[in-house]
Amino acid sequence: ATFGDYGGQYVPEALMPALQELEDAYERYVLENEDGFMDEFRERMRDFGGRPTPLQRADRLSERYDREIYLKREDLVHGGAHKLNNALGQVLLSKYMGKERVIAETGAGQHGTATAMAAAHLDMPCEIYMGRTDVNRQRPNVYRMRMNGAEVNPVEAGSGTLKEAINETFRDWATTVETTHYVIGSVVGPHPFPKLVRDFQAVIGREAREQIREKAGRLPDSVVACAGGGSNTMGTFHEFVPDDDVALYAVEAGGSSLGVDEEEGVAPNSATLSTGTDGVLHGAMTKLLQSEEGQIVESHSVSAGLDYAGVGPELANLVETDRVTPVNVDDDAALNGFHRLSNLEGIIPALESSHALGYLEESHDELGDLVVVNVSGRGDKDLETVLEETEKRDLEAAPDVEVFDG
Amino acid sequence: ATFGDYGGQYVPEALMPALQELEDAYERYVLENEDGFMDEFRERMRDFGGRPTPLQRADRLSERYDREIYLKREDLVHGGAHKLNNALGQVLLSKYMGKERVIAETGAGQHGTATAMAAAHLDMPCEIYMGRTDVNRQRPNVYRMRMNGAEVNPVEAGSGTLKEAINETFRDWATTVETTHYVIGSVVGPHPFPKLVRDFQAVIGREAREQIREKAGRLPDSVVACAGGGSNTMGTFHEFVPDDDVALYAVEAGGSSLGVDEEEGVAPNSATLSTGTDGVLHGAMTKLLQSEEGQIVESHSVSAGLDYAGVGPELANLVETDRVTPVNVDDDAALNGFHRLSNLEGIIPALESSHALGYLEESHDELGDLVVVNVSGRGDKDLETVLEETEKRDLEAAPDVEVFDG
Amino acid sequence: MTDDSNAAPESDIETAIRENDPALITYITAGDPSLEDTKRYVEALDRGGSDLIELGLPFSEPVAEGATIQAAINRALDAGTTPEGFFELVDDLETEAPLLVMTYYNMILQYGSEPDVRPFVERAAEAGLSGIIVPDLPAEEADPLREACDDHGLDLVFIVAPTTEGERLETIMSQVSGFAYVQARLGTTGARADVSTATHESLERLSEYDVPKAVGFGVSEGDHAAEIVEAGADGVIVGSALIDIVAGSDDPAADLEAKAEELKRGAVRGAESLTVDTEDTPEPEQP
Amino acid sequence: MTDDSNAAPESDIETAIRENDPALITYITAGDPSLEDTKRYVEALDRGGSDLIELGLPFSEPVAEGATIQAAINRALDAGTTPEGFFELVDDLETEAPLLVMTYYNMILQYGSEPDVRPFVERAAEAGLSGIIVPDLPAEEADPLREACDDHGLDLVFIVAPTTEGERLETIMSQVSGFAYVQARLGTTGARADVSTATHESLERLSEYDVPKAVGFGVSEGDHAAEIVEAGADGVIVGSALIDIVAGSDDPAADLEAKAEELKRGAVRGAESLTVDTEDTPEPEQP
Repeated sequence: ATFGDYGGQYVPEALMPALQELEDAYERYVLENEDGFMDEFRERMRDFGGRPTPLQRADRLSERYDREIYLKREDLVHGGAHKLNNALGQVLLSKYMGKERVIAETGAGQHGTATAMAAAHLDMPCEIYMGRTDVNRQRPNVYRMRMNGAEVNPVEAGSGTLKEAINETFRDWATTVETTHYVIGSVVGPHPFPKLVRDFQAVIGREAREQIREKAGRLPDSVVACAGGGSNTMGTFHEFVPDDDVALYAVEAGGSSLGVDEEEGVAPNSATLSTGTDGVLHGAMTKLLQSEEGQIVESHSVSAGLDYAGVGPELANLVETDRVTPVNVDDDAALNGFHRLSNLEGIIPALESSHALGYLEESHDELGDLVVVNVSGRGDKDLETVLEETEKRDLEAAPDVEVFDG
Repeated sequence: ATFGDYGGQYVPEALMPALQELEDAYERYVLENEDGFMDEFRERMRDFGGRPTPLQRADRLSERYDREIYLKREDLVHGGAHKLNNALGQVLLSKYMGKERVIAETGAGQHGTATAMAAAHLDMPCEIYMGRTDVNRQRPNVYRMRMNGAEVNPVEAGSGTLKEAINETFRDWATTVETTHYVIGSVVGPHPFPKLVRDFQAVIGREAREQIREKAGRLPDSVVACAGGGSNTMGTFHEFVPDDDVALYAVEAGGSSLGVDEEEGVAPNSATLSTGTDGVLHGAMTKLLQSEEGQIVESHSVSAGLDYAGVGPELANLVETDRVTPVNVDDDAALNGFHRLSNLEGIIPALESSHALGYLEESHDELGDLVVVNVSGRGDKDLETVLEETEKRDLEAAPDVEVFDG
Repeated sequence: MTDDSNAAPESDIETAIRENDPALITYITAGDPSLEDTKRYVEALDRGGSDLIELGLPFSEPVAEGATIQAAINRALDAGTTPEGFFELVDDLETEAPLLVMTYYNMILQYGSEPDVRPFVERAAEAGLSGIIVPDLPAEEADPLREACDDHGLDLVFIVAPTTEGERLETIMSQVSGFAYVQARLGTTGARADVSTATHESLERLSEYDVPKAVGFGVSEGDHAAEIVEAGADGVIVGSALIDIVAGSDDPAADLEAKAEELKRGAVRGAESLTVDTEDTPEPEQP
Repeated sequence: MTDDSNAAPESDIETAIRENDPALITYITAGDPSLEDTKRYVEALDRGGSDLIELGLPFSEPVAEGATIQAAINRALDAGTTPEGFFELVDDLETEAPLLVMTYYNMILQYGSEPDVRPFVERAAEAGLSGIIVPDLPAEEADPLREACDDHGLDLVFIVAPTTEGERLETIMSQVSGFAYVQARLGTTGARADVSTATHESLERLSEYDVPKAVGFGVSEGDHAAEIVEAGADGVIVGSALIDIVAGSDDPAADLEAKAEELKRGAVRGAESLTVDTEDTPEPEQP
């Protein structure tokens, strides 16, 4: 396999030639910068995407936790999250490969909107698959994709969420593979996707590593990032992996409780690294939330972007080899993290990133004197969810928001 | 007056000492960088605000208009618009001045959210005045302010919009002036606000001027920015004003038609520079939309952020002295500009900025070979408005967005 | 009051205050709820013992006013009150008390065919007004209007705020004509339940200047008037409390007259207490 | 079919195809709508002339399937179909036609106490299955499963796609056991109205290899079967068209049997036309 026991290419035969073509393109364009691909990618990420993003000292969190806390501000990337790093890279690569069309899956819509933006920017026809349930509950993101000129194809099957959207995108790809590139949204899927996406996202850690050395004069004691599929996690960690003294924490969504309800086929969490078992999903051997029989269960998290039953195989391997520590915090802790950063630092974080901040609150004592936390995205998209979920709970960090009539 | 015939300090006597104190602080901290104020401001705008923002070549617009079009990407500033440049500057200044509290007015909520973010970041108590009508129709922004820990005070008077909010903020300030700084949201108000805000915003043009020289090897033939109160306009233009060969276009909201309906006390536009007459509003002599008798009329634009009956006095003077050319485009042209940039470049612009893009479409032939357009903010906030307004119209640039059930 | 403005005595207002010390200065908004009503109300205030009457010419953005006068202004604007209508009202009025107009600077500028303060002042003088108060015109910006007022024999009344100190106080006091409008407290106009410490401090600060001082902002009762006069004021200014009557009373004219009488009595009581027992000045209340 | 799996003949499947060329291979999803029904349906397909029968073991993420089989899988999962239930069904079945299991790799991995393909293969052999088809297991990842299959005398059937060319085709064909599953067109499973150009091209490309070739993906009618056999296939594979009967018929068993007969007749017709007039091969349809 690609990463220790994890990774591989578990896909229908029809897709294998495309994966080999992609592997070839990955090696030439990404690894060897053929035709200046990486130069163009970096230039577009600078001018279109807004890179580099800052590494900001969080003054009030530093005070609160009595140590130096730095935030990597991926929320400032065009589109509001790290997602564009990957989407732009892949859409550009598909152009270099001579593809005529890109497709992508999306759950809550973050990867879909990033892909649609990148495709508009690069004048590439784009179709996004999105579960019917997600289409109806994430309308603003559907509109954003439409406004960027992408087709949005609602997937009617099953529960109409991310898993079904991925399955349907694979089906489209199996039909159109000769002319179409599938822009996978995280460090998941068959080889070479986990490496490709990681390399496009690795700019996060590369910048952060340089920035922290410049600002703090040394490498951090620990780096904390949330983990769903794992693209912001791998992107943040990759450059630090060889730095043995830097502890890496992948914070998963503990949801409402850990464990799998076999009866219902549901896991009320997305803590794949912490609680999952090895198996094959969406093209790769990795850690999964599954029943004993091997059926994939529905994961759950207050954060739609972490709500996935699998995880990147490289991250699974880094956990298996003890380089990355998997931890998790529950929905309440994430919501408190959301409110705390909004209130103390004037940054409204994505609910995904709020998990990293929740972990910081709970376990800062174990993180050393100098901590980098990746703020993978902004939380504007999550306002409605946060309001609803906050109302149901008694959260210490939440403000009173009632200023409306009747 | 401060700028030719415009500017001045038309405020209640009680506020005059505060304005003089502010003038003193402006000179010491902003102009002379006392105690390293400007250094800290720039550092925070870099690390917290995400500066510098890119100047991006717009490939497809350049092709469409057969000239070089560059976009200044203020939509990438933290919070989604140039507004933070000013809000952070003033909140930081209020700290240097030893103030205990800041207040601000907001219409659609952009300046309010920027001020709330800055105040959270700098640990400064903050209250925002917002018309009741605006509070009820801009809930997401109200929530964002609350989440950043700001109080939001609904103003019940009048039509419950921006004008009333400004009046009410002046009233608060007249009561609390000794301990409170009023963070005015644009280059309007009494001296020294127009200069202060301009200087905080001038980073836009300073960066753009350097960037265009680096990228295109020369200064642009023209610079285009939308104009409501005029803070992004002055921020973009300021550094170019001495460059006589650079034409400066301030694009106002033509709304549904030009002119003032005296009977109704309403102007169905916000084209103050193009159609306004001289008068005094909110502390300064400037150009205004007013009745013959001097009553301020209600302005209207599809873009809430341009919807103001006054304009910055310095901008009025630059128009009066023919350095800046005032132009305007109507609601339809702005909406088409919104869709065009979203579709062609993968950037969803604020409706404010869409006016500049609408003007580019209509008059690109007059703008020379090298054009810089300021994208003052992102349009996520405007999605709902755009959908509603698009549905009412037959717009050539609009996509079909219907992918929903029933 | 239709005689030629040039004939208006140079010191109409100052005389009215000095001769009636402690003077009562009353304010209502013209056109609230109609100019006809305003005429009756002004006459009632005159009968009730006002020594000076301020008439508000409504402006759409009254940033110095509290909720009460804002509402009055909105009612007046909704009723279609215009500067010309206002002047015609003044043309018609025949009061004992001299009249002042209180309005915002833009209203003055816009009167006439282009932005210029002179047409307004000329017309004000012609209508028989004795002075002008402009809440958004500090001394620094007042030269054009003061010159026009001087030319037409009108007083331009300046406001002295609790924050007005040092050099600025000097400047303003050197320019005062008519009287110094002493703002009783920070904030906007509006009836309050007490007299602020700031009032006492302001009057103290102003005691060295030999110009009439009238205190406004928050005065609503005879007892306030008494206290203010005891503290050294030459007059009290009452506005919002009268607007409350205009807006809420079944017989505003009668109630306005009665209220003016109460206030005037209060002021006089204050003056008497001052003469009788200068040592027994009541403690200023704590804010 | 309860005899020891080690006794299963090495070439069960290949024999079934070669001896019955043109062979009919039928597929249904086990557990749709229940395992009891599946038993009756399999027996009907066997009676109808199936030469091989594929039984789908449902997996929650069937990425290679079109809408029809997806729906069947969902029905089977909703009915509580488990691998153990599946194997018990196979234990019970006594068919003329050898049986294959078609499932996704994770189902194979997870059978038993920890991720390992061997327990599944052992149990499959024990239940009397003759082979395994795994739509998400390309040759590159197949070593562990192929070894286990070899150990237990099961065929591991590989799919050859329209995109499978050159070196990869060589590799796959060198590993084929049982037969080569020729994917008729790009895309997913599902009944279609025609036979694609890709089918003809694939069979052309495979003509040099001396292994049985069966064509699936989109075959729904006797005429398709005929055309495919005429184009050089040794067998036709039909799935979605049968699922449609399972889901929609009033008497699925009878209709499945009739459909199998129609398809087998079509295949035989194709073979006959090939023997009679090899020069009159129909033009491949344009896509």
